[in-house]
Amino acid sequence: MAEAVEMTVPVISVSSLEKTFVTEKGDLVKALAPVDLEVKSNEFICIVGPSGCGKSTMLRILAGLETPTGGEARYMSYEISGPGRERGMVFQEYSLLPWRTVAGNLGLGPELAGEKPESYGGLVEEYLELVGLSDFADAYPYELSGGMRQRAAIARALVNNPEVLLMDEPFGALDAHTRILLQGELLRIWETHRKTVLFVTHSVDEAVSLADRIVVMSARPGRIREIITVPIERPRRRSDPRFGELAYEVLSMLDREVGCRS
Amino acid sequence: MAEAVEMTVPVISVSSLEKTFVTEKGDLVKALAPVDLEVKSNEFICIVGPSGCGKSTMLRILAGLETPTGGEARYMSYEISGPGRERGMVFQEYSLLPWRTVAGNLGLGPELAGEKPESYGGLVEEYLELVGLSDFADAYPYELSGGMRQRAAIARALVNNPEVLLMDEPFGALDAHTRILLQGELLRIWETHRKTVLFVTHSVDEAVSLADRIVVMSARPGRIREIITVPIERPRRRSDPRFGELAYEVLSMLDREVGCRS
Amino acid sequence: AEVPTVRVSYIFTTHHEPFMVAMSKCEGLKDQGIWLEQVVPKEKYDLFVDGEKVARLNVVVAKSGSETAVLFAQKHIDLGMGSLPAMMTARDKGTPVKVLCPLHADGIGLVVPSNSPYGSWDEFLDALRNSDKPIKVGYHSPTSAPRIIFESAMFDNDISVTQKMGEDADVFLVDLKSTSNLIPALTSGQVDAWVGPDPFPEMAAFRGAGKVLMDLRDLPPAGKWSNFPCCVVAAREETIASDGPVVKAFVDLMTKTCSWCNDNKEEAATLGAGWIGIPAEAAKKSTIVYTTDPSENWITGAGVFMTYLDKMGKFKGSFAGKRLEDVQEGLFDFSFVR
Amino acid sequence: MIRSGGALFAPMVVPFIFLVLWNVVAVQVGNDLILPGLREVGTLLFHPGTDVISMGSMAGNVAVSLVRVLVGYSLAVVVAIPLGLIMGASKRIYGLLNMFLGLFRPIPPLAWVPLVLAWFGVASFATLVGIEEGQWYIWLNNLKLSMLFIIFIGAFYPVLSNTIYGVSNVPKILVESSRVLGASERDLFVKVLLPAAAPSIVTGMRVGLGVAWMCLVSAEMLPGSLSGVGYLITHAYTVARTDVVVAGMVSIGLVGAFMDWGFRVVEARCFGWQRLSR
Amino acid sequence: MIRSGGALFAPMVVPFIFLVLWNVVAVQVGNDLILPGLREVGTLLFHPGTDVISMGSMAGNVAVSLVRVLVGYSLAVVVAIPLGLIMGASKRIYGLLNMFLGLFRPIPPLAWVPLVLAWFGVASFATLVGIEEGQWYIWLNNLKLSMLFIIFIGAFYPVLSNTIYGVSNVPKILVESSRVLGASERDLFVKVLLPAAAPSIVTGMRVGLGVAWMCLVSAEMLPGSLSGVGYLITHAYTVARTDVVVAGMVSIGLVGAFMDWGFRVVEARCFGWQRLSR
Ligand SMILES: Nc1ncnc2c1ncn2[C@@H]1O[C@H](COP(=O)(O)OP(=O)(O)OP(=O)(O)O)[C@@H](O)[C@H]1O
Ligand SMILES: Nc1ncnc2c1ncn2[C@@H]1O[C@H](COP(=O)(O)OP(=O)(O)OP(=O)(O)O)[C@@H](O)[C@H]1O
Ligand SMILES: [Mg+2]
Ligand SMILES: [Mg+2]
Repeated sequence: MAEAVEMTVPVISVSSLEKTFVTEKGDLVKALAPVDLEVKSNEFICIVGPSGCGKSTMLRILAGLETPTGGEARYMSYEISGPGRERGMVFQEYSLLPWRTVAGNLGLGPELAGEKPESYGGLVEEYLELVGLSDFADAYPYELSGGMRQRAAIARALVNNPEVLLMDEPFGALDAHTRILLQGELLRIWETHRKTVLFVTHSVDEAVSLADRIVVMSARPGRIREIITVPIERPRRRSDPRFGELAYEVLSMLDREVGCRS
Repeated sequence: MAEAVEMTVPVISVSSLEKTFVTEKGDLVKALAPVDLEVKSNEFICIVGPSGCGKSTMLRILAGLETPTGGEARYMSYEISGPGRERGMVFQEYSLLPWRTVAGNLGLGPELAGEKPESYGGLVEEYLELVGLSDFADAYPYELSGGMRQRAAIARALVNNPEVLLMDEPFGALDAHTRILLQGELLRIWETHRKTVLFVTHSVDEAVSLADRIVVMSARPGRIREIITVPIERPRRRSDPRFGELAYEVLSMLDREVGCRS
Repeated sequence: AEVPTVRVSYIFTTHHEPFMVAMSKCEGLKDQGIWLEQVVPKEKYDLFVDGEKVARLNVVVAKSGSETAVLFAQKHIDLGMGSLPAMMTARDKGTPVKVLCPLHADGIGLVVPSNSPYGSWDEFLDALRNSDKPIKVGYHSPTSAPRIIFESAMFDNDISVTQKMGEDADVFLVDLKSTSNLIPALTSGQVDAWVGPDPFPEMAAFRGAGKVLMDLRDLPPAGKWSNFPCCVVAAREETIASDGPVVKAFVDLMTKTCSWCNDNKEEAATLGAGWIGIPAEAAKKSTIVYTTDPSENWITGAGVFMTYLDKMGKFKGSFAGKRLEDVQEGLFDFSFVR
Repeated sequence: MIRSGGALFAPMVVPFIFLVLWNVVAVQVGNDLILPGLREVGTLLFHPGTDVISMGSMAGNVAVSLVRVLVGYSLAVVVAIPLGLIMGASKRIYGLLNMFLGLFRPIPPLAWVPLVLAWFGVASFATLVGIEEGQWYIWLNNLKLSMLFIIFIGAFYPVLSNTIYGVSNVPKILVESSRVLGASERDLFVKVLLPAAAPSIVTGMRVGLGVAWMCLVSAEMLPGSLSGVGYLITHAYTVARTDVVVAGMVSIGLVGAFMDWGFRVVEARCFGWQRLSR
Repeated sequence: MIRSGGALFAPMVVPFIFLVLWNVVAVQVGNDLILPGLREVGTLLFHPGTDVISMGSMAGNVAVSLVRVLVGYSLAVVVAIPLGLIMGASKRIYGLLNMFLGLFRPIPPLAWVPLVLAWFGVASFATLVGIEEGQWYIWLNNLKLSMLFIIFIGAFYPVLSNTIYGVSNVPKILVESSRVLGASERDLFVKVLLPAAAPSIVTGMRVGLGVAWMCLVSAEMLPGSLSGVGYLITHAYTVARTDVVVAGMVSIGLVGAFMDWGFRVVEARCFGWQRLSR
């Protein structure tokens, strides 16, 4: 019975979610207009949209870092009211603690949960191996390249074994080449560990190569404009004509959203 | 006769160009192995290659910011020995003087050449218009978005009316959307003002959409591995199958260059 | 039994040599029947009378007589040594402090830089009278004995004195603010002369920075300035009331040590010099006479101080416009020496 | 509205409690040699023009101190900025001079007092210029060389360090992009290095002025000085006027705070670009 | 090789010229009340154990000063760091206290001297603890409350400001990413805010120690003090021993430089991550 419920209840469900910020000057900024979205287990969702449309806001609400001003966001059957280990997040900015080694950063989650280093040491090694940083266990973040840092950040989130991985433009600061490498690795990890992923990106190309479904949002206040299922089987090749066509379609949707130069 | 010479002499010619750096510790770093390249007037050249292969070094030598340790670099018929107004450069980092307004930055070139504001004021306005920043003439760089800053940097280079525009990953720090907008604008400017452009990029996609010829460099010490003429007429569409195929070809060339994860 | 603890202040000057001698000789003065025993060097001593401990002394170094007065006012000390004028101004402001006895007489010199054109007092006096610019004479504190003696003597000799810059006069008095600045003032040429307490005149001569033109007690008219008041022993009224016997013992100690110092000039000078950190040779040149006896001349001198301090407007309180006779009662308590 | 009113007054609460406490304790102690009452101090502060303990008015003494600080400070700035610019721009000159200047840096300005007194005594600007009479003499004679020296030493190092730091931290990209646009060496100095380093220089000037003002308090304890707010408080201590001491301290604090504030306004006005361009 | 040798010795050239010049001038002046020769000062410095002008040895006086500074400084650090952490982390407490603490910030530590003397006089730690005799008394009695207060005030503000600055400038991303990983409020404090602010705190401690050491020179001019290197130089000045003055200044400078260097080593060792992660 329990299993049956898990199959039918979406992992993440967002209904009539709204968020209005009060700026320091006291102005109101409506970041999210009512948004509805359901994400199934193991789904890979990419979210694209013009800058400032509330993508980060939505992810932050799901992570429990922000409280909605209307509607609700649920993980499984209960309402999200704060951060939780079942929801990991990877940020665009480098977020490793700079005074800890890579291994120290990976162990942070279990350490905070009160586990002993002996008990989680193996797990840390396993994930270091997974993201190809075994040789850098004792290196400090400043000794790593940008790509390596983001790999470590992803591994750190995974060590906590979250059900859902929230990724807010994790590859935004990387050069195009490293980015494509990491996209490949992310897909590999997602396929072997079967996580549910919500992935915000500015790059349509990236969205098309990664997503099961692409959520296209409209300009502020953010609403969902369209949800596109990507019909291309993996592994996807950029030279595939369907790839280029879909990317073009999403891009022109966005262009219409922006309207003017940004 | 003069005209005829201009048609035949390449604008930029690089022959057996080498550069070896001495690091602070005293080690030698060979950044450029002998490189040969000729660029014709009005050509749009994109240079791609693995990180650290000497792309920036080559551009900096051409700009006169670095002296080669072997071979030579010529502009028209004379050897490059320092910066010159006929060679403008746009950097990846934001390079506007932060204490000057946008208009003040655009006027910097003529001002340094000893011209009076009355004489170059019109030119500044014209280029502000061209890059769509007329409304921001009196704004300070910090008031601009990243994309606007790079537009201003391009305009600043253009105000000096250089023959050659050296661009070192000018859009590298921008998000994908802004990047695509600026690519379009750059092409428009290049087409109307008929400059010779050398454009370094990490993005194969970008190279394929912009270049007449793509120079693919090999890993350090940088050599030219291949020069590919892009056979697609402009405007180019990403959904064009030839686009995807060419991009794939260049990418796999690079992948082989890198060999390992970067 | 518990003995009272009394806080005593003194200044690093040979004027207070008897106290330093008492502290350095300690049991060596047992013959006097009253002596100190060291508990903590330079800081704590036990006072013994006829073999019996009567008090514990906590010793404090002050920088000047005015500071001693402030320490009294703030009740940071019970007994103290400092200049008479400082105690007068304290009393004027209502600080309940009484002068118990003098500590010494004389020991004030007039010093000029070693390269000074003046070789004698008469030459100096001539220069004072004839120079078209005021001669700059330094002193270390406006209420100090040297300054008051000097200014009074100038007045007696019809020599005009000013403290205002640019005002025409024969002498321009410069406040050097601290005895520390006396010797440097000679080398840097900031004054043409200064008046100061021992050991500074001797020190200046010893280090070659200046020459002693005369002892102030020899200022004309002859005799007027000898046995003139300078430093005194003073106590807070509260202490006198609560620890009378201790105060008495302390005054006795000073009286006896004073005569020891006068009898053993060389040794006393050496001890005092060693205490302060100056060359003994310099200290030995001192002409100072140690005494706790408030003689006639001394009291007359105190009257001179009163008059001058009042004239200078230094009295803002109960002493303003008064003469010594009017305030003597409150100011002095000679019961311990008489 | 109520909330923002609360936020506005909250910072005042503790200072207010402090003042009340002060007065309560002062009354309790009942000895204004140890703690003068709020009223005595207030009276002195609100009548800055009246004569205090025959030392001239509070305002007058503060003015004398200000003039001193500004003269010594100006000297320091005039020497330190050009020196800093050159040292920041040229590695060779930096290498030559930095160690030498570093020798004196750790010696606190106040530790110079005895030596400097031995050198200059009470010689003043007036002595130097040779003016001996008149109003000018009175003003110039307040500028004792020894005091100026201490103030100079105090202000010199902060200004120098910040100038060097500012110049040597100008982003290379700004220099290079200007060179590509045709800047000569001189252009680089005037149009790039100087404006780019300006915020750091001004910060150095602000810190330096603070240190100079602080050094003044002790410099005014030097001999021959007959005015200045530092002298006033030490003299007030000597004559046991604690109320004047406290009023003097408050004045010193106010002047220091005011000077600092002035510089901060300049920083905020002129160098917004610095703070805002990350 | 020759070039790097030159680069190694170049910084020495100017100090060397300075020393030679000093000696030449000293011989010229010929008055060691104004400028003592290099040899006299050197002799004093190389025999730090011998008694100077009846004031104990140079080394002994420096030791006394060091103990004083370290005690006053430790008090300041112990108060300022926790206060700074709390003020940096809580906007409300910051709002409450900042203005109050700001009232005293612009008053130079030395300006407190007269008032503090009126409060504490010559009372010392020994008085406070009630120890009256023995070796302990001698040590404790050197710790005059008034001196400790001045040192405290001097060190307090740099440490406080830097702690607040450090805590309030911890990148939000570090806090948020830790919260997402499951950090409680306490975890955030201990595992994120404190280590992230540590470099800034240590810098504040370094600056604070410098200021404290500087304040010592003047604090040791307070009455009742019979030792300490600050007292030594003023007393040497009184008895016209300029060579002792200069040797004392050099000692003060050396100790200051050494303490600063110690902190810099700690900064470089422990906080490489800070400098290197832009
Ligand atoms: N703390 C806040 N206070 C006030 N306004 C905020 C706050 N956080 C976000 N906003 C505003 O809310 C809107 C949505 O912000 P959000 O960061 O979610 O956009 P985004 O889609 O992630 O944009 P980008 O693609 O540029 O990252 C923006 O207009 C932003 O200015
Ligand atoms: N000033 C320098 N001193 C020493 N080595 C240098 C210097 N500048 C560049 N190098 C080295 O020369 C090599 C080429 O550098 P360059 O910046 O030209 O590479 P690039 O192709 O532009 O790389 P990227 O794509 O990362 O910008 C690199 O290994 C770099 O470390
Ligand atoms: Mg975002
Ligand atoms: Mg590069």
